[in-house]
Amino acid sequence: MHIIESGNVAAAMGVQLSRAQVIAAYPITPQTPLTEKLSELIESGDMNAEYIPVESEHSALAVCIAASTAGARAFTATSANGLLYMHEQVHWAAGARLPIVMCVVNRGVGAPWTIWNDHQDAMSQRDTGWIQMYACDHQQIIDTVIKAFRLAETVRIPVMVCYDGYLLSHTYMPFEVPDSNRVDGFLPAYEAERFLDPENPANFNTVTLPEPRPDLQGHTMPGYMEFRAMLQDDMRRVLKTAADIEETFAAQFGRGSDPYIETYRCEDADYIAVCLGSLAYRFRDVVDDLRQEGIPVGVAAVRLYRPFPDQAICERLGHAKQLIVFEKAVSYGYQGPLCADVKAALYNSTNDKEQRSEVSGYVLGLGGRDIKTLDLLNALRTSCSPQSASAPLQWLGLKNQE
Amino acid sequence: MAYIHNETDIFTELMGATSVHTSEKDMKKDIIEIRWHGRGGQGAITAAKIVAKAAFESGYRGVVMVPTFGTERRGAPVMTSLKLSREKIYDLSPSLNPDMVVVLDHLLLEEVDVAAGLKPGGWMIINTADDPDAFTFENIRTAVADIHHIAEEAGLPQGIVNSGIIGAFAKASGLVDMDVLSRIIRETFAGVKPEENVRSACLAYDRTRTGGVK
Amino acid sequence: MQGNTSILNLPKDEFVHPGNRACSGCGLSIAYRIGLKALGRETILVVPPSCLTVLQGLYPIASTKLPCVNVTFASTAAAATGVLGALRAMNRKGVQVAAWAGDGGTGDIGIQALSGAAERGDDFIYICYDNEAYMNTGVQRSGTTPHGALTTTTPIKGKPQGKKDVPAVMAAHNIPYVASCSAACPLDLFDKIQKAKTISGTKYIHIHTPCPSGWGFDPRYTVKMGKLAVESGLVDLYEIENGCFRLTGTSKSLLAGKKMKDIEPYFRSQGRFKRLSNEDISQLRRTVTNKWETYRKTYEA
Amino acid sequence: MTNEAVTGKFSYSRPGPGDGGRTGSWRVLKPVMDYGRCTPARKQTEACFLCWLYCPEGVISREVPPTIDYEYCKGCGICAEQCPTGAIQMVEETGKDPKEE
Repeated sequence: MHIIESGNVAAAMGVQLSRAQVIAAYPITPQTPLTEKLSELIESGDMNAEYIPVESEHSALAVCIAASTAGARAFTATSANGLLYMHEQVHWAAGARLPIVMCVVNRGVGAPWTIWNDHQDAMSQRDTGWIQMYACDHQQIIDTVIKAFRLAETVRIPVMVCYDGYLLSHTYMPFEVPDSNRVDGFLPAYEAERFLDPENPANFNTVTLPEPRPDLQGHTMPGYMEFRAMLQDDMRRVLKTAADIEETFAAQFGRGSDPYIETYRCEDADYIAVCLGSLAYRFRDVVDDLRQEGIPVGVAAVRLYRPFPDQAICERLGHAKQLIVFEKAVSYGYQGPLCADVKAALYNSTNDKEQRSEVSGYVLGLGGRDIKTLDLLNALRTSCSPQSASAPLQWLGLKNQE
Repeated sequence: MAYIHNETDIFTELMGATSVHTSEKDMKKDIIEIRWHGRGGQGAITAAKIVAKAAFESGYRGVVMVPTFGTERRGAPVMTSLKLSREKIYDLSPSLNPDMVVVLDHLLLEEVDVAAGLKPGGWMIINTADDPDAFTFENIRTAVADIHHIAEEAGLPQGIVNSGIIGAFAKASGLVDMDVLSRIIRETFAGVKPEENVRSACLAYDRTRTGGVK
Repeated sequence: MQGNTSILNLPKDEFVHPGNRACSGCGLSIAYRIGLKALGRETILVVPPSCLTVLQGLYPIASTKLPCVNVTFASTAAAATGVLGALRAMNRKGVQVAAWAGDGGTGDIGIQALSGAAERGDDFIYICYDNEAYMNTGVQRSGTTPHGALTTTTPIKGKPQGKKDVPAVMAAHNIPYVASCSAACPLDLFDKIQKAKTISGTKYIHIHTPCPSGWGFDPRYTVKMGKLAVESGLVDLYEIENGCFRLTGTSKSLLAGKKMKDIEPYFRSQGRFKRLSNEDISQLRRTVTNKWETYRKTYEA
Repeated sequence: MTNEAVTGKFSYSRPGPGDGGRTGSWRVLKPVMDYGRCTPARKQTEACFLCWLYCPEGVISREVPPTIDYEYCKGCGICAEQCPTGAIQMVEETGKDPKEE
């Protein structure tokens, strides 16, 4: 069944279909309609879950952490400063290996206050040990939420499903709502192997020493660093698991794309725009247009940002003369984080420096700055000229203050 | 069910207008853009959503509705852009050069440049008691309906204009069949006077008056 | 509720293993040991960073025999709500949730989450052991450190401000049960936790908990110090059940006419109060006298 | 994924004694019971048990007569302080196993 609804409602329906059992959230623009919809679904009886109207984002994730430790499927959602207010909990959830799913409705962060879209909020949580997936449209939002639960529970690592505030959260477009029974088949009930249980008492997240320590039976158990190495190993394994899940989903629902990078006209492209989220779709019209001019361009949407699909970047995009990263975040004092990641990925792609793709970066759309199709077109066209030197950070859409 | 009133004519006409007046190279697919102006709380988004659903059911694969968000509160001017196309639409930016403009409250004309960017030959659809010829937009076709009174006559409380304006839009644009719209209005307002809302839209459809191009 | 429990009918089950890392003579250890007897086996504990985190054990060994989740400092009450939500969502009945946090974790960094949970009326017992400073990090002042006490962040003159009345803050949330107890009066503590178990909604239990290391007295006097605080009218044992305030145990006896001890020995036997002048103590004495005058006027009938 | 595979990935501790080691070694003074003064020992019946009630470590048995687990007793002296009959004395540690005395 297709419906026309907002991106936030698409996310809420994904959570409903995923049968999340405990939901806790605190209102923040532009996430609010998502949690409003979930509370409505629960209050009306259309969804069977506990909705906890917490007093802060910090508590929202606290509820999810505890509920997940007790064995329930837990969900929360936030944006911008709400996500930053959760920050220590974000780390905690990953370290405790809890399969929580959180929607991050991307918004710029203060100061100064902004309510509009960019990706600085999610980027600032990049190194927390969460899987990060980005959606380009409403269909991907609803599908990704469902896939995220399965992925999280398979690898015991929490997942952020990121989608653009306003651009996706508050726009309306048609999308197909997956059949509930088929979702149940795809995503069976969550069974925690270990949970808070008086029949089998244990202490979770106990202080852990720098060095391994024997348990009561004399077995050597991990120190803090071993736990962290396991998280890293498992995060790298997510690349395989995510691909398997994407394949299963596609087989069951007849829909899906590359789990890592969704490419458009990249196969024979010499110049490829690389982006996260809805911007990648926005670029498709630009690519079509430049192709009409005879310029061999393509666009790639990075869908899985952590773990970073470095190998796929090399294999799928490494043939291009130049990769031009367009992103809505800055690692202040360096360059755009995605740009840096793409470069790092390509570093190992070939030993022949001449063969390696050049990478340049644009930062645009911060705090909701309007992105004009013409600007995208001109920027990409300029970058496509063989004479253009690659620059790590160029501002796009910045207005002179004279 | 998916019968589209005057579909081909309107499409050709609108697209023709687009191509004539685009100064730079037209990068867009064939997209019809309708910009809705209302006030916070007036239901412009709901109205545009109803049209979006009807258009999707009528065969438009590309349907995108983009509210423009600031920090508006109830009563402040708001705007939403509805884009319709035969193909998936990727551009989620607001309509700067709409083919049609729908104004839910004629007093907005004094506050907002509702005609900004409206393509020559495009439609301006206004909720007003005035005559269509009272408006002097250059090279624009005007359609008017007195939705405030029509809605009251239909049995709606004062100020409910978003269902009625859909009728005026349907009449002027000819884009979507009134039967489809009526059904979706009924579904949308299932809990709040569905029949009255449908009646308001249908009455508005019948009583919409159009002026010539100035 | 008076004296429901005697030593002889106190449960023999122990829920804390010996050989844990608590300091010698730890007041928390007494309160925790007796408190867990009252809570019983069908309990899930939620614990933020505090001395209890250390007492609980280091991976992979736990000193507590009940299931327990360690959570971030500011999130205790919200986490308790989360466990509760999961139990309800999964239809696991007959298990109660108890949060157990220190005074800083409760009255300072944890107050927002606690206030939120109390406002929602979430059905768990929140227990605060109040040793009147951040003891786990090495005796820094907290909101509940009393006036004049030396801590490592009020090292010379003592804390200039007074003690935050956290039970009163919780009572202002109109929750069904608030109790004030002492680690030195374990039977009173036991009875109050037992009562809290029978009440639905948010229950708050505040335990005055002497700390020999942080307060500067010999570990053998932990119980004596706690009792002295009660007997001299400084710390009151009470409960507020559905808004109805009642003194209990020794505090009730004081109201009934039992002779109250002077406050001076309590202050003079702790290193942390060595900067208090005789005048300070006279001032404190007047405060205590006024408080008890109010009690007498209000509750004697 | 097996249970172990999951539980081995995060800090999950099982209950057991002696997390802090044999904390009896922390003692400077050692409580010694004089059963001639101890009420339950003297009366050979369940009584008093204040030492058991107040012991922070739970290392005094609730038996007739009560005994002290010196392996874990930290020697705080609360039992000696609270014993109403003065049956518990804190004595210098000799370094010898008290059971041998």
